[in-house]
Amino acid sequence: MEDAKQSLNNLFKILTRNKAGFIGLIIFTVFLIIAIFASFIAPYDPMAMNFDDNGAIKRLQPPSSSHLLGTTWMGRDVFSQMIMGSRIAMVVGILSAICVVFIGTNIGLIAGYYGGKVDNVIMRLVDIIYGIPFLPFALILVAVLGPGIKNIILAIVLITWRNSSRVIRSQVLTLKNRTFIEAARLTGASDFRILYKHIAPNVLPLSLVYVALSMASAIMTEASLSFLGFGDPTLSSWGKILYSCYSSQAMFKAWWWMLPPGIAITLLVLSGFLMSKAFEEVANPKLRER
Amino acid sequence: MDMYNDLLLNIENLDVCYKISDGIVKAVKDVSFYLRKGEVLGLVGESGCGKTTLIKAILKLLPSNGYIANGEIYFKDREITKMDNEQLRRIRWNEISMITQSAMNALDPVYKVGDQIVEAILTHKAVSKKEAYSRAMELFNLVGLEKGRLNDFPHQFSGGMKQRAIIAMALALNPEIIIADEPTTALDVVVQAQILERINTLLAGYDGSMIMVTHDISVIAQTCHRIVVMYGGRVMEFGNAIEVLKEPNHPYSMGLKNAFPSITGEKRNLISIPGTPPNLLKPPKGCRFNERCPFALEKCFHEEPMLQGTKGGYVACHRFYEAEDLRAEAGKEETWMKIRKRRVMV
Amino acid sequence: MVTRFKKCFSFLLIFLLIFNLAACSSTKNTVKEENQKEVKEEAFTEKTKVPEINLWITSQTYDPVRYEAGLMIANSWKKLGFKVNTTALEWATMSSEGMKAHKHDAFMIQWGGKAERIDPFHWLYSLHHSSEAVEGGYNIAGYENPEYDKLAEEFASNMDWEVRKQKAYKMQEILAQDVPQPPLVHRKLTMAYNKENFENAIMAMGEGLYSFWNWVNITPKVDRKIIRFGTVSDLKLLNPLTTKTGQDIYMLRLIYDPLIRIDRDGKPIPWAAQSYRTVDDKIIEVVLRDGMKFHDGKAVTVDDVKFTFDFAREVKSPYYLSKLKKLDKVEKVDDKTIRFVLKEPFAPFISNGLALVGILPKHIWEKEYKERGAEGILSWENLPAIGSGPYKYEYWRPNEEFKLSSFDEHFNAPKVKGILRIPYAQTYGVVQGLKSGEIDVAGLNLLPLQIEELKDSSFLAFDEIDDQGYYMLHYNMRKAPFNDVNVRRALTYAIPKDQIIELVFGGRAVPAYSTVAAVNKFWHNENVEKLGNDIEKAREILKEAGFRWDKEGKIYFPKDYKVKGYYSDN
Amino acid sequence: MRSMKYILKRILQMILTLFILVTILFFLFRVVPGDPVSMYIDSGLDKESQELLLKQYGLDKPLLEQYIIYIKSMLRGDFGNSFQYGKPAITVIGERFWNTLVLMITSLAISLCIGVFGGALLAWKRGTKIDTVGTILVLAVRCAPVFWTGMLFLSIFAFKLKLLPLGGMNTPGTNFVSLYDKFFSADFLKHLILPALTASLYSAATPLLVMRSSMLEVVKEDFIELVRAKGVKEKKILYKHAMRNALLPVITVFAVQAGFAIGGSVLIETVFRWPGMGREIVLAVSARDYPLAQTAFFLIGTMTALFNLIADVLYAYLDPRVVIN
Repeated sequence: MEDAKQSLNNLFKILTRNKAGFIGLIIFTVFLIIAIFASFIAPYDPMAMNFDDNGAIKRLQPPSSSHLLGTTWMGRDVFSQMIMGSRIAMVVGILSAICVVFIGTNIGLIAGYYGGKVDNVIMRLVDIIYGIPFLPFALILVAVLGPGIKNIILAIVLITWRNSSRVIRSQVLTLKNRTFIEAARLTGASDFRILYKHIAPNVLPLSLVYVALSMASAIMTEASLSFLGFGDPTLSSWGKILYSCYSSQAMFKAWWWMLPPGIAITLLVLSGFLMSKAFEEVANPKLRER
Repeated sequence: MDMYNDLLLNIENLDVCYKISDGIVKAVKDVSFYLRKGEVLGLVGESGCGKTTLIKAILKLLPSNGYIANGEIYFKDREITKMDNEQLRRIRWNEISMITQSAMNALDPVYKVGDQIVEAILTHKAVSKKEAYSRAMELFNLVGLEKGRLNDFPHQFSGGMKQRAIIAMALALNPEIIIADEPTTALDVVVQAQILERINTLLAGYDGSMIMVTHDISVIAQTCHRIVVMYGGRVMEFGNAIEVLKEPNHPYSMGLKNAFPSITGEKRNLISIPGTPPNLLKPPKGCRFNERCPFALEKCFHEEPMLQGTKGGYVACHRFYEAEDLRAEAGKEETWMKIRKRRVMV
Repeated sequence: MVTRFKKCFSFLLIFLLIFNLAACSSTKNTVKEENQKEVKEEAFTEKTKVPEINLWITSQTYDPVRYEAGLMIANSWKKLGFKVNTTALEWATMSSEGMKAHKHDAFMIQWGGKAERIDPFHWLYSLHHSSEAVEGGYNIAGYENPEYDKLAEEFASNMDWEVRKQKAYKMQEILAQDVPQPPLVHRKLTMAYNKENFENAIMAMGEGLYSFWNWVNITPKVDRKIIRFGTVSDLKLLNPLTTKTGQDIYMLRLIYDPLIRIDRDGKPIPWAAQSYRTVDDKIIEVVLRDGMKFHDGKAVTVDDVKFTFDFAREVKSPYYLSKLKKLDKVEKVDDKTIRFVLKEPFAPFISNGLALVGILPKHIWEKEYKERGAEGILSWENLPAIGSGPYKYEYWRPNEEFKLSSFDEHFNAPKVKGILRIPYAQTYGVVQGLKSGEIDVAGLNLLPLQIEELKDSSFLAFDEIDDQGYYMLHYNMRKAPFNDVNVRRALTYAIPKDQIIELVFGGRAVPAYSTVAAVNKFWHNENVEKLGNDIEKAREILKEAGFRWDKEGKIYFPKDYKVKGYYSDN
Repeated sequence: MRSMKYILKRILQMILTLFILVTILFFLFRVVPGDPVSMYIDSGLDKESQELLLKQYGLDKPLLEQYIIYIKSMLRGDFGNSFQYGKPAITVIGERFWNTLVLMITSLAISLCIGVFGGALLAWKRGTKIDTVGTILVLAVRCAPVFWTGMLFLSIFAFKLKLLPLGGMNTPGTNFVSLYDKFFSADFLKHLILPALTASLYSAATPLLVMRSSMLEVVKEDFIELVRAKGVKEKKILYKHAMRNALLPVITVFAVQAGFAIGGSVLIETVFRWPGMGREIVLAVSARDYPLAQTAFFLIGTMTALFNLIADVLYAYLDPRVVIN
């Protein structure tokens, strides 16, 4: 527990000390807060159609004081959709990042530590998964599993664990012959203990790089799938807002409908990127000067 | 300085600084010396004393955070520090070439060695590629490499071979000055000897001047006419090589001499100088050698010593006038042990 | 500072995850379940609870109309106390699970109003006869009403149109009361063409400018006599034996002539036939038109006609077979005359069989059949497609252009010199093409936003016609509560048709009450019960039938509940 | 000889990967809910015809038998007939394949240029405003969803300024004599600009950032100092030595990026209505046209694998230190 606290503490030191990382953390935190309080911030139900005093639907209204980011073709409040969309982005981003890295790190640890046949089999598997075109495959997986946020996360996780596992593995390979590991082995520590007590903490910064990167890529993937029409139809994710805008032929008319989701996705993905850069400098100190 | 017609390189009061995140490092401070035509000048000092910075400053090859803060460098009558890039570029290699410190990484790994020599030639001479290539072959012959190896890539060369290739390259344009920056440090002992021998033989047939940077005083003895002893970014002593080695006037020179086997062959214990070079970010007050000097006086900790003329050059020591006595003292191991004790006490 | 930040952060993180998971997954509310225990004494038991309704909607991507309308319907039903779950499915999934396997509770599809459906056999018989209520059959709702079945059979087999019309009227009345699967709305088809370049465009029932009659009537006003026709997607295949999509069929019927064509009012008229007559209930005799030629110059003979019908059945062409189910055999009477013998009397055979089967040139298909075999002939590209229709195939560059030119030797040669069909792949491309004059006709039902976009282009003419196809909400009568006519009626009454039209269609639609569209004047029965737009009436129906609501307004079955399947049971 | 052996080994590995991919796909597609027939019920396929069609598609046989048939015919180069188009899937895809390839190659070439030269420039101007602004800009483009960037470009350049077409591959109604004619006409190039630009901006970012840091590493190397001491002109040092050496890690990254870009072409092709393979995959999956989707997938997988192979070989070629074994 102490260890975990310590490492979490370190995590914040890393992020707050590095300029890029700090900016990333700020953006992320802002979105996080928005996501948490989304239902309090959003002035309207994102799926509710809005009507004016005469009972006519408010179609494609430009931003105004009552609709900060205007309305959609179906008279829905873009601002509220954006706010609620942040929640979906966060859930997709955080959950898939944690899953991806959890799986990737463990597989990398096992492959790197045990070596031999285990390693060979796992790495061939990774090679094969690397040969799979990501987006089309995710698309098919979602088609198989059915549209829905859980399935999108599952599809992302099933494919992207490959990235972290390969890097973690090579890190483990260099670590496992270090003297402190040898020493631990001589004292009779079990494999499990060596792996998780001695090696794992050393690959943690590298794992964090992938947490941040996976978060970014998961958010991007969700948006892309939604845009291709394979998103969760019942949720107003940012990707889906863009799709609605695109498919309702309003993209040239309603900038207030098209710009915000794109900007939000860009910022959130950027924050993941920046945080990953900060972690990368810890994982690979050679980079620090740049 | 005009009075010396044969003066090739003259450095006056040179300061070189590095800007780093913690402040400004004065890596070279107030350095002056000169190099005559046909002369070999030895530049000695411990690692980190500013030798490499100094010679990089001569060709203005300092890294982007380094700059010449003060002083002049005259090459013949031209002021190098005031030259623009194009003028500098013409001087580089054509008139002043270099044998770099680590031959291991000094060759571009993606080009053939021969092509890299040809590149040097073609950069400065309007000759055909073929002519340049035959010159390269000639040079390889000269440094004792098979000419067929011109077509090899650097990674196919051993360390010694790379160093030879660089020597060949340095000679390619018959420059007036060759700067050899510790040409042997990265090599194993046997190869070191070979390379040094090679350099010596080459020098016999070469009428230009040379600056030999080394921390190995024995190398100086074999090859150099003059010597510059540097410590902590400053020149401690400058003078005729034989004289300085025989009768050093600066306690640091004495210490250096102790640290290497005698050149005259007499048997004695090797004594090293205790302590480490000063932090140049915050250089000590007074003489930079004061902390490690067994003869340091109160004065040495406050006042920077003036340059004082010696037979063939100058020395920067407050106790220069006592040099003869100090030399005798410096030969004893206890003398140096004293500072170790002193340092411990502090 | 850092630690505090960290603590806040981890708190936020955990909070968010819990919060969002709760928000994202539709977990049951435990509080409500407790409440239900309280009212148990009043016999609001789990057993008498009306099962939750799973309403399948398409994703917004596939069809925003069905998506939005679905949500509105669900909302309205919830007000009646039903528990409604809206699940969005991909069309492929919905069609196989719903349309084919009939595993749905309720879902909506849009039935196309093709010309062959002007004879309401499809609407009245296929969609509602009990024989179709099996897997893969059209009777998606599982409507099995013996009284109705009898009417439907008479409607199908009687060759007298007036008798058929009477039956059709009665059937529409029954359906409107029983509401196994209520029609919701008809779109107002709005299509545009360049009126400065072309005139005499015809918007025909069900198909708009896609109509065959448009292509043979539209007349150029300028020198450029080739009409450029912009559409959203490219053709898929031109083999008439294997074609499945409407777009292909629209083009194929310009190339291939059937014996009969359906005119703009839905009446079959002789086309490649000189004349036809019903010899008796099971025999139709057709006299072939004189002097017809295929595009390669060979004459169209009775042998070609006989070959077409025999061959299509021999190689088991899915498309042709579905039209020729009732055909027993084809007999050549003489060089001009041919007889179609049916297995049983089947009135729509003329309009839905003879009218849809294009005559294939025997000399070409026989040869190809020999080379390729039954399986090979079905995957044959059939290029160039040679028929005897008013247009002949010129070239087809997939995803770029498809060109037909007029066949001047045809007895009803078109007024234009040719059709250039340009697939744009996306609707805004078509709209922009129309606006810039790049195309003359848009094969696209224009949406309000698009009409607005085009309204300043004075060279465009907009034609409008109500669609005879409609959006239909398919209940599943195999499942409770849809097996109860009162529930179906109430649910149907609760559908806010007018609001859907206003909000989802921007006013460009009309409500549908009868299974046969109002625009189909001959067959449409005006006097059916009009269900919809009345949630109070819906509540009343349920109340009368004994349905109960608990404190929270959730609906329960009546005490001593007996299912009433049909309106006549009431 | 050794290098031949290596390449051969890599190709074998590639084939194995593809085989497994094909197998996974085959079974995945068969467990997808929905079948290719029921979608046409509305347009007039009654239940008998549905069964007939399923039989004609071979979907009535047991799964394993279908698989064996599929693999067997694939080995003969027969990928089966597309359900939607009725003709061989490979023919249908072939038409789209070239369109995708042209777009891909163009944008990858542009992105490589932007990546390499941009990265070199930023590294060379390290610490200056150009570096800061450039890096931020690149990161922003990298992080923006590519389809959104495409939408932005469309609204600005095509809709507002009317400089470029709204999408598609050529102006409808234009005639081309040959493939060459088609791909080198001014009309085609005009249609190519926006999609290629969007794709290349997106895929340039990663190589650019790698190039930048790789350059920063390289310029610190001793050999650069020696080259400078040789009096070689700065520009030449930059191009001939620094960039040439910094290029090596970029190649590896670029191969990965290329694989990603091929997959990502789905998005570009959707936004710009580019009649390519990526869009066909989406349509084929939606229409449950298994043979077509499988074939397209197979081709995309092959292209990805090929890019990796090419990158490895190229790397070996560019870096004499790599001994292939």
